[in-house]
Amino acid sequence: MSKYAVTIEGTTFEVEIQHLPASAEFFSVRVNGEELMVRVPKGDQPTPMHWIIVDNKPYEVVLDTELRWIKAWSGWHAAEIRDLEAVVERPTSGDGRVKAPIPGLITAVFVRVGDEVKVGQALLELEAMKMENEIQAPRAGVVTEVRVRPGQTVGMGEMMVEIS
Amino acid sequence: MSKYAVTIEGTTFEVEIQHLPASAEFFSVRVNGEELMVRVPKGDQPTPMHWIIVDNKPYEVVLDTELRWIKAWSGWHAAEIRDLEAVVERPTSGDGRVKAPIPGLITAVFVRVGDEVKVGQALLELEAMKMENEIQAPRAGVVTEVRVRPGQTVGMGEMMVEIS
Amino acid sequence: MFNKVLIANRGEIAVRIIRTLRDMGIWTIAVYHEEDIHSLHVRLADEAIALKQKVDDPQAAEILEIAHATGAEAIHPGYSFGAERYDFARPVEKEGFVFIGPPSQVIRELNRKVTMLERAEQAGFRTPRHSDTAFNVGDMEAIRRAADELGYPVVIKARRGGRGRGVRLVRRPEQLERMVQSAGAEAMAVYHDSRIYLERAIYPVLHVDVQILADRHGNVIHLGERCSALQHHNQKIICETPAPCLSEQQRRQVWEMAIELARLFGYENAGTVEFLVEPGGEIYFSDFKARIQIEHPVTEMVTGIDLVQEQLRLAAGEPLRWRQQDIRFEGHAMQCRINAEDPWKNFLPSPGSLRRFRLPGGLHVRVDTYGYTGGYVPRVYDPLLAKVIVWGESRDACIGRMRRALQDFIIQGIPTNLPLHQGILNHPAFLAGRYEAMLTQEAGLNEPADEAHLRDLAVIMAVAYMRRHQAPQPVIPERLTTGWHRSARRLPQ
Amino acid sequence: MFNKVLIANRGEIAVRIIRTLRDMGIWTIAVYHEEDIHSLHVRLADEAIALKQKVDDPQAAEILEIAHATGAEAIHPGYSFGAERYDFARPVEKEGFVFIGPPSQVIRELNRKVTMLERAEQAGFRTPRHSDTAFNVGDMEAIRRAADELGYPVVIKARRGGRGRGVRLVRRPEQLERMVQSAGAEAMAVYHDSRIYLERAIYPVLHVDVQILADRHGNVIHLGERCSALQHHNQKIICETPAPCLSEQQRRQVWEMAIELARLFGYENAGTVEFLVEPGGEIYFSDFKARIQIEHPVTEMVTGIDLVQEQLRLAAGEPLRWRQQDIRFEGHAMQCRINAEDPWKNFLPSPGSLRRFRLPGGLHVRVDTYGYTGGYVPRVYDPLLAKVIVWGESRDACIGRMRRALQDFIIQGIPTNLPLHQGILNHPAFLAGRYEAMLTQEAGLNEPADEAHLRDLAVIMAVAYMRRHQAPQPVIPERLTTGWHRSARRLPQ
Repeated sequence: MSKYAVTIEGTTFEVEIQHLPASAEFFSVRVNGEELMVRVPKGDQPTPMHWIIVDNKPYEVVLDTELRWIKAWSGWHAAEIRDLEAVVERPTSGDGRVKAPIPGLITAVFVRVGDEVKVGQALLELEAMKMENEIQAPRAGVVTEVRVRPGQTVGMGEMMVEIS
Repeated sequence: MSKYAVTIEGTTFEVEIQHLPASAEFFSVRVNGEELMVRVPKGDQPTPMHWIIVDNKPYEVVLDTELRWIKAWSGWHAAEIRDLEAVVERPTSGDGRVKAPIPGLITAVFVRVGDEVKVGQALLELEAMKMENEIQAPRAGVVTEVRVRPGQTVGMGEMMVEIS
Repeated sequence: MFNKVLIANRGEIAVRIIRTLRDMGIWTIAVYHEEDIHSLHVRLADEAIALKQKVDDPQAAEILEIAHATGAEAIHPGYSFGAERYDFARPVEKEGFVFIGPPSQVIRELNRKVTMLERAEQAGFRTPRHSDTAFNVGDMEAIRRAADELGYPVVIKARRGGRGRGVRLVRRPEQLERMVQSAGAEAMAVYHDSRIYLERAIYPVLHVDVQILADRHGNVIHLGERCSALQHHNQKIICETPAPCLSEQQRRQVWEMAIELARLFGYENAGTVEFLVEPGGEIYFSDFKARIQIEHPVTEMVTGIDLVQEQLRLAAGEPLRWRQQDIRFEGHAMQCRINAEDPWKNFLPSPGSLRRFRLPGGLHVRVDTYGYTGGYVPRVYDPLLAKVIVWGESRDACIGRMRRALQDFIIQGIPTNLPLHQGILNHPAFLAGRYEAMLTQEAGLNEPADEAHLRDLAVIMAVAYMRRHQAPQPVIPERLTTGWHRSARRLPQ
Repeated sequence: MFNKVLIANRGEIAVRIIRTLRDMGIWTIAVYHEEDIHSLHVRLADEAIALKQKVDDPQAAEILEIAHATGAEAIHPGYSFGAERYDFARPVEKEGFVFIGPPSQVIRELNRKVTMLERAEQAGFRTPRHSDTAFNVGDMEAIRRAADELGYPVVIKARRGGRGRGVRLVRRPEQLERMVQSAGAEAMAVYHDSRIYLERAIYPVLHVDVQILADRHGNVIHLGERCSALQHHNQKIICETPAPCLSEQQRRQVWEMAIELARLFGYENAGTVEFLVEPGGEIYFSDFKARIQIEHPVTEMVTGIDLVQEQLRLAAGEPLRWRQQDIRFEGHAMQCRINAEDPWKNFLPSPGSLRRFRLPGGLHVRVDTYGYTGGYVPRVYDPLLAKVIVWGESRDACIGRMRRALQDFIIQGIPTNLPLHQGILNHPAFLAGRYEAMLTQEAGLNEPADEAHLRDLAVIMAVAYMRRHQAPQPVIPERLTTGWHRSARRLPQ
């Protein structure tokens, strides 16, 4: 049996999952005191899976590879998941390095070393796929490094700005 | 270099294939004295491949797993292929065993042991997927064995009749 | 309108109905047998309930239990023969659910084929000559007598009719017994009723169906005709509207006859009136189907009307939303039935995995299917996998678009009857709209190909062969490793 | 009609044009840059030629070389800004090929935006107040003076215009210089011309486009208007016809103005006349596009006319096949642009492999895309991946169907802006057709979900998490192996 806490759209659910002995497709799940039958139909299901039947409701889902979000018919929903049986709990890395999410051309830089920034504040503009893309601060803090300048091209994953 | 004889719609072509050193995607092909450039674009191409560019013409093809036929935009075409460089040439098996191509119910048997049959002659009727399907003789010969009778169900690949 | 509707069917039928229901904001409840777990209808529904029985032939009891448990208000039986079963429709009504179709009493009357035809005759309609009664298949003496009376060729038909099942054309007396047994067995399997009747064969003959809509307030309209003369294994594989084989006068005649017949039988909801047309010009009423047909999308294409939506409105008691003069027919529409059948093996069914399944698209192209890349064609159901429906401003434009659509329909994993369609779409008799000429000739499966094209195909085969040898872990049958790998089978000519 | 046509474009544009050409039986020649080898247009064409240059910005020389080598008779430039390049159209004409579009002289005149607007003003059309001339981006003093004269907010526009590129809304004087540089850089990259002009901002404003068709014999008709007020990143992501934001009188007014403007500029072939409409009721002529637009399919849906086919006929010199009174507008159509953009990362482009790509289907649903399962979104082009176009007998029916279609569009491998559309389709202001109210509010990305639904989603996440651990060869980032795996990012509000 496995036990998780899942927070979705601000509501937290405790989910207990039990494999049914007969089959790898069926699970018995206990959530908020209710017993549900869950089926992950075999077939060409990759990890993460893309369809599942919960309590007779088929869900065609797209899951983020890092399980940060789930897309179902009702839209996209942010999720947080915690393994309640994990012995060691590590903190998130708290990485403040802002890397290029896509190769492109730096068209503007709005911050300098020493600037204090808020979450969501514009750091720079990156042109890629014919669009000006504003790159925002992933966390609040102080800019400790700016490695790019306007006119420079950056590769995928290249470090551009560091906030700490 | 590899060399093949391919017969398609009654016309036979001698095809010489040379791998270009630079890439596994490109081939130089000589056919009927003409030099053609062929490309098998990478990607999710399984074996047999499903798309190919011959002399700038893209072909979306579906190939029989046994390479008996090719489907292109012009329809389905039967093909025969012979490796001209193979040292040992084995004859075709000449298999006269008629196996069930699909599981189903035998609804009628039209031949008995000792009957002489022609190619395409009806041997029996097999009901499967809601249809009466006539199973025909794959070759001419004499029926040497009949293993099924009306009312019997057969599994996929089960031997039904032998002709020799 | 309803809030929750249960769809008691499977495959492309369930997919098509679910789509309209969801367009209307209605909660959809699908049912499925284990064989169908990978069918698209299970994935598209709001709720999907596993069944113990096979879905194409639903027993009312299990379906009703699910309808009660899920809170469904109405049940759509789909448009296979299950939609015409009195023993399904009646219990649905009795337990207080809305049956999306005509009242069960109407279904019962239309199911008694011999009686129904006689009622039409008495009202002055011409019908094909038929036996006075239905027979048990054991009663060969009576059957033989009836056949002799009608004269050969004769058609054996299942008493319960529908979908071309249990139908056999008998050309010579010595074929009769075998054909009767075979038809009876098929009718038993499909309808649980092996009784058959006989009809004088009209040959060659054109099949013309008229779509009608009728409300419970006495209004009846037609939505034009469909022509589906091209049959293969007794199924209509290509269908179009307007019918190229009818004169303008014949067209108006079948429209009017359909409306009169709907009134005669007190019909309600969407229905289909079937006619046989002799190339000479004689028109026979042959059947009245208490449902829409597999071919209904061509009518939707030229009228813009969603027939499933109208079925729901009519079943809910709403009056018809149009008078006859409001209906306009625009352009031309055509449908090809894509079956999981192997043209290289005498069109044997070919279930299996859909490794690649890329649909044609673009303007005026519609595909109804339960398949998708990674999906599966189950072994236990009929081989209809997909329907390609296209519209064009003229018949020629329609054929041009259909040709392109079929070329772009990529199905890998199983063989299908796609090449048969491609052959028909290049057949001169078909292009001329002379359906009757198609009946006596088999279409070739290939477009004419020039030498350069054949050369390219030969190159492709050679490259494919070479790549197999180079594959890191070749799974190559012995006969492929050298020499002539197998005598290529010629296509059926 | 032509036998061979070269399509000098890529992606969904090339796919859409190839489909119509093949419907008409015309041999299609596609071109592709290596980045696009896995695009559907390469696979659908009869012939596909590799290019050295990127395809969205074709140099005439290389294209003409290919046209000569392949024996093309005509060249379709597509309907991105490449269709409006005089330096492309002119050489095509000069070398004796038919350019599928207006004569290059007309393109040249329409490209000089300031002059074009002034000509319209002289003919009595109201236009947004704009600077008298275009500026080099270095000439900040003159630009600043012109902006002060017009008054803030002011819009910077590229002299060459088109596709919302090089456009910036400037609210305050201190933003001007940065915006001018940014707009100029973008215009340079896209049009090879960094010059800009200024326009007084009308805000809030509705964008209404009218589709026109004109032959070379002096006949001009319109095919109705399209309303695409919903913009995101300056691109029209949702578009519909008829425009819900116009009164009947305004609708007729823009129709008539479009025809007069087409006559004023001596326009030929299919074109688009763009208007700005103040919610108060004032209508401004803002641009004349020498091409059809990305949004043209909604017009095709309500008129039944294939615009690419008509472009070919008009370019071949045929007269218009309809008079204005023959055109009928049926029902309502809507288009959503599905972009490869990550809504979780401020809509950054998200190129990558399409691991699963299952299109919505059924009655009145059309998808134009270059994608397919196993396909690829390249890094170097714009993020438009697919267009979903649906028709309904009313606006409500249309929205219901679009909602269903977007729910059924399964794209796995890359994130897309699908959730943005789903949010808009549930936004009360959008449902009421009050576009102007949408401009000031951001749509939420989610439908309201009840507790039972959230519970199911939580269960799915838990099962997915557990299955990752059970996978035989888990490729799990360290942060996922235990505990809170990562603070979930909230969606942009």
